[in-house]
Amino acid sequence: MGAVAATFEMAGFRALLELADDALILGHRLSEWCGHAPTLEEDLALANMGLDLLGQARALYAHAGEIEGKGRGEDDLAFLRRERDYVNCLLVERPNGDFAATMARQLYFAAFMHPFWRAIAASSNDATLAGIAAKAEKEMAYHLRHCGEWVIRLGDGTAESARRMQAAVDELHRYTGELFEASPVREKAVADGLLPDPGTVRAEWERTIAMVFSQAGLTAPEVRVPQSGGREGLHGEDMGHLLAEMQFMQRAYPGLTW
Amino acid sequence: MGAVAATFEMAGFRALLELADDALILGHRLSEWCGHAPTLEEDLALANMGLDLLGQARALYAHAGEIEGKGRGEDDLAFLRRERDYVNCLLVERPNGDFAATMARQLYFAAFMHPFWRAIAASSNDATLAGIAAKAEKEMAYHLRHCGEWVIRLGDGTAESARRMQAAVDELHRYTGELFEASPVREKAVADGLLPDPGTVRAEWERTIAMVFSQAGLTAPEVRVPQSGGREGLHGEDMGHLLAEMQFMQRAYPGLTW
Amino acid sequence: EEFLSLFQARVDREEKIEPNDPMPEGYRRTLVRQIGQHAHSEIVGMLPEGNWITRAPTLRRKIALLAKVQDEGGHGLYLYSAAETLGVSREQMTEELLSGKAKYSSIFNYPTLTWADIGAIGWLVDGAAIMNQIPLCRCSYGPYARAMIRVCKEESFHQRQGYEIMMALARGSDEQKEMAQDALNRWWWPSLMMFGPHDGESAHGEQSMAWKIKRFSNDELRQKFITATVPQAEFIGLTVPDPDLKFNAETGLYEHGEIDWVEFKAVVSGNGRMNRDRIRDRKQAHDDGAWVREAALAHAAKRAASRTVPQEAAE
Amino acid sequence: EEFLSLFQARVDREEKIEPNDPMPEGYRRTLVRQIGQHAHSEIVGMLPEGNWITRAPTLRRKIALLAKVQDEGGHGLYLYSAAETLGVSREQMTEELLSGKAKYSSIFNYPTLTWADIGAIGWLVDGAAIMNQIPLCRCSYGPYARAMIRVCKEESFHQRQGYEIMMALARGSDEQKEMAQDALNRWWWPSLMMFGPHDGESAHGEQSMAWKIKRFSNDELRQKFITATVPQAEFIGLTVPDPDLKFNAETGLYEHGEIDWVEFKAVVSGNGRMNRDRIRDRKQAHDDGAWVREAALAHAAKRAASRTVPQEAAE
Repeated sequence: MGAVAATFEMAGFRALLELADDALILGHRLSEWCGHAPTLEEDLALANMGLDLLGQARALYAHAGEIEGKGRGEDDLAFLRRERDYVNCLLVERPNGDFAATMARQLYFAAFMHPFWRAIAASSNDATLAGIAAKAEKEMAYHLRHCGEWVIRLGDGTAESARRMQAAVDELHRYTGELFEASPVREKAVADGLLPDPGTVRAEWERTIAMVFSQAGLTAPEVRVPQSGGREGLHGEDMGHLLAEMQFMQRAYPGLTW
Repeated sequence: MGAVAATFEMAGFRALLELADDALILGHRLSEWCGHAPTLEEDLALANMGLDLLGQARALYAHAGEIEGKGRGEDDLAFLRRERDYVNCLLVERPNGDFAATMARQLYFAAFMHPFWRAIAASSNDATLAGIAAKAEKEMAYHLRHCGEWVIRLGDGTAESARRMQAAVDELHRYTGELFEASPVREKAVADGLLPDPGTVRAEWERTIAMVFSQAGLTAPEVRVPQSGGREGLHGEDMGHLLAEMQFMQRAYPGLTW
Repeated sequence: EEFLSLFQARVDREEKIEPNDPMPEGYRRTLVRQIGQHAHSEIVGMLPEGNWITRAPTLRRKIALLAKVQDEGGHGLYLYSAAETLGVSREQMTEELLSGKAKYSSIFNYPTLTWADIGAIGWLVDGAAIMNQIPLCRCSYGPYARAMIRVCKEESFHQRQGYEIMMALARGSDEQKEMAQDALNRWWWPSLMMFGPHDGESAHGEQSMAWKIKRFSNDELRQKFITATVPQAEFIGLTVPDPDLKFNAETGLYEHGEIDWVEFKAVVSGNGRMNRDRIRDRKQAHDDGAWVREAALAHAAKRAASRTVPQEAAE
Repeated sequence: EEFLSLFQARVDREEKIEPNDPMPEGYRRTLVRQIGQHAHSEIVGMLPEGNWITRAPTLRRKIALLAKVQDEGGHGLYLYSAAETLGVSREQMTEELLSGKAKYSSIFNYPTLTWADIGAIGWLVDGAAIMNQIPLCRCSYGPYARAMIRVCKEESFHQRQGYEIMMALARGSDEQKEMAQDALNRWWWPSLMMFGPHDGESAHGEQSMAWKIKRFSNDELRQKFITATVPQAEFIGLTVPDPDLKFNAETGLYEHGEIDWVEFKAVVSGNGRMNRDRIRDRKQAHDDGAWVREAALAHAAKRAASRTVPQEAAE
């Protein structure tokens, strides 16, 4: 919500926040499945993916706080911003829905983040970010494989699972375009060599999705109006409720150590 | 959570809080239905009942704050206590469930509060409370009629509605005993003439429930271990999530005017 | 032909057309569409505001918001009843809403992101609706006009409450003032879009004017709204997010910047931020409630059947 | 008879009994019940802690809690696998849990009311579980003993983390310290109940000892737990909620107050605060996931079928 000029100066910080918020919100969403998954093995897999993302978020917030240089630590950034200042994409805040929707959301995200982290590791002039990226790339490779297999299993399973899987795709595909958009802040970060243009991994993402959908018998819907706004803090209505839960303890007991 | 001796001195204040917390939490639960009821008419009826309860809560908190004499206003009491300090009964915090569960919960509560408010209006030595009670009694008469009719309609409707209605009763009946328990605090308040012993309206409650159940074809389950603890701030796990939502704005923006 | 002129003559004489009066099919169809859309808007409109009831920051605001949403439901009821007088059933209208066939005011496809959005909705959205609805109190169709009279009474109160919320925020902390300004920034243009396309591009305008379903053009109403609202914003120290907004002393009207008709079209065609969520929520309520409605019917049938049995046996 | 003595001799020699070894039906049945109960406890135990993941107060605590719950799920997997070596299937065990036929540790029928409960569970509940589980690492049945060795490694870590949470609270603000003390007050007695009835009243005790399924009596383990835990409470300035707790210098043991066996019976018989909610949550997860499991089976069947077709045609 701050002036554009100020955030432009803080482009590196803001770009790191985009990555961190994506990881935090999606990790939080996955953690909501705990104890409620279709099988015990999936409870573990979902928790595993959630832990990967929360770990990435933690490292990114810590680094972002250093870059910002105003003394804000990982928890200040994760828990104490206003909703309009979270800059995650809309895809990651979508509610879990059923298992098909969760797998679709994760597939879409992992199919992007896997090559994007690889590109960051290869080209970022920020050694810390490159280090985070190298680890995250491996983690996202697992997410991609795990969720791609599930999307295929569900798309080419029973009539009901196919219906649910296609419904999930019909609902979520409209949120994928935002992954490749470069906000003005991100464009500046690209120019500064912090990370590459997300558009450069779009072709690979499309190939991955097409390959999985083909095996799954799924059709990507035509999206006439891609949904976006997350990078400007313009979220949907689910985000406020998510943050009310997530931030509650820090708000109710300000400034304490846990 | 404070020492028992301190609360004993504050018996009147604490007894008012019990009434206010019941009304607030149940009103909040009803408000969650807004826009999601089975018919438009029920959206209005549920909102109506929610408004009655929230209005009662507001009057009770305001009065309780005066009695306490520490400068706490209605919003301080409603929004800024810790979960362990809310003294509502367990029944009102139960999740809405389906429409049958919501009607059962409301029937159980109204069948108690209607005669209880009447008794308070007739006998309380606190003129403000007696005034609140006179209005609330009329409101609860409507809740009782409305929900009693629905319980009958659903109990004696289709096989599915009867199944759901009986399931709701099987789930919730165990929480009704607590309505008639007099906590030590309430016993003192009774002795002080603030309100009558809730046990005195039990016979009427049982007659009302029996009459409705008979027309509805429902069977009250045998409850070997009545559930209680709400009056000591020992709630279930839903309460914390309810309060996180409800208190969020006051916690996130402390001390402001809205 | 003669029928049409007789009908038009009645309308011109400001006579109210009532349900059993003969009317052109086009008149009936236009009203069914418009009243239905209006009813659907009230119902769907319960959702963005309903989104904040559980997080309302004070008891007073919580009660006021719940009451407002309840009023909107009540408006929906009046309007569905008015539409039913024209031969369409509630079930049919509900089906058209849930299938996407019937429209509702696109303003409700925007998300309520902060508490200030609740103030902005009351102030701007109810404000714009009032501009549309006051003339409708003199609509030629009796049931619609009478429904509008009842609606307008309550809606003025809502609009004042919304403005009062904004005022409290604008006079509050820096953060609260920022929150209010941010909400105004996001709700201003969509509120202007509530008046529909510019007059030249409005499909239904002329015939509706002739039949006195519509009394003022889109742009006229939009201008009234801006004229009323800009001073209200200035009074509480908020800035309307339109750098091209300029009061023209000669015309006494405000010139304003270009509305983003691309966004308008996107939202109207189902691609706004919340379109799918709104319909999904309404569909879920409808589906989840099916067993309840079926039970009510079954119970009523049982009662009716038992009343035909001799009284002794029934007891 | 000879078979029973031969079997007992193996057990007495501390030989491990493996899945295909001959074993008395009573031995098999006891282990199926106990290992199943243990597995169910891990699974149901994910719920009270899972209740706080979305509200964990820091990133570090959020990650640690999610990892702990994941570990518990993993423990459940090891244990279900161990039980399956005895001829019972996961589906059968799941059905018995959801129908209420099989039990799980009653401690998980208590609600987690505050963040401090998460600390208390790690410190006290995992602490008590460790007391039970360390001897089980030397259980006569091989698969169970090996599962316990893996479980114990992770559980010690969890227990230390729980204690660390309590320490941070006890050294925090007055409110945090009150929160920790309140959690201790509520979890202490239920943790003591985890060791089961007093030795004289324990139904399965003697035979299980003979078969080296059980190494120590209930009261022995309970005493070990108290001895280890009371100093930990004192170290962080918290008070064990037992006015009759007294260290007996002669015996080296703690005397403690009477356990409320009425409460214990109520909770064990399904009438604790959260019993119904726990089973309802597990049942919901199971039912909601049915279509997923069916799809996985259907897909696997399709793949198996396509592999029997000549490779050319399959490509």
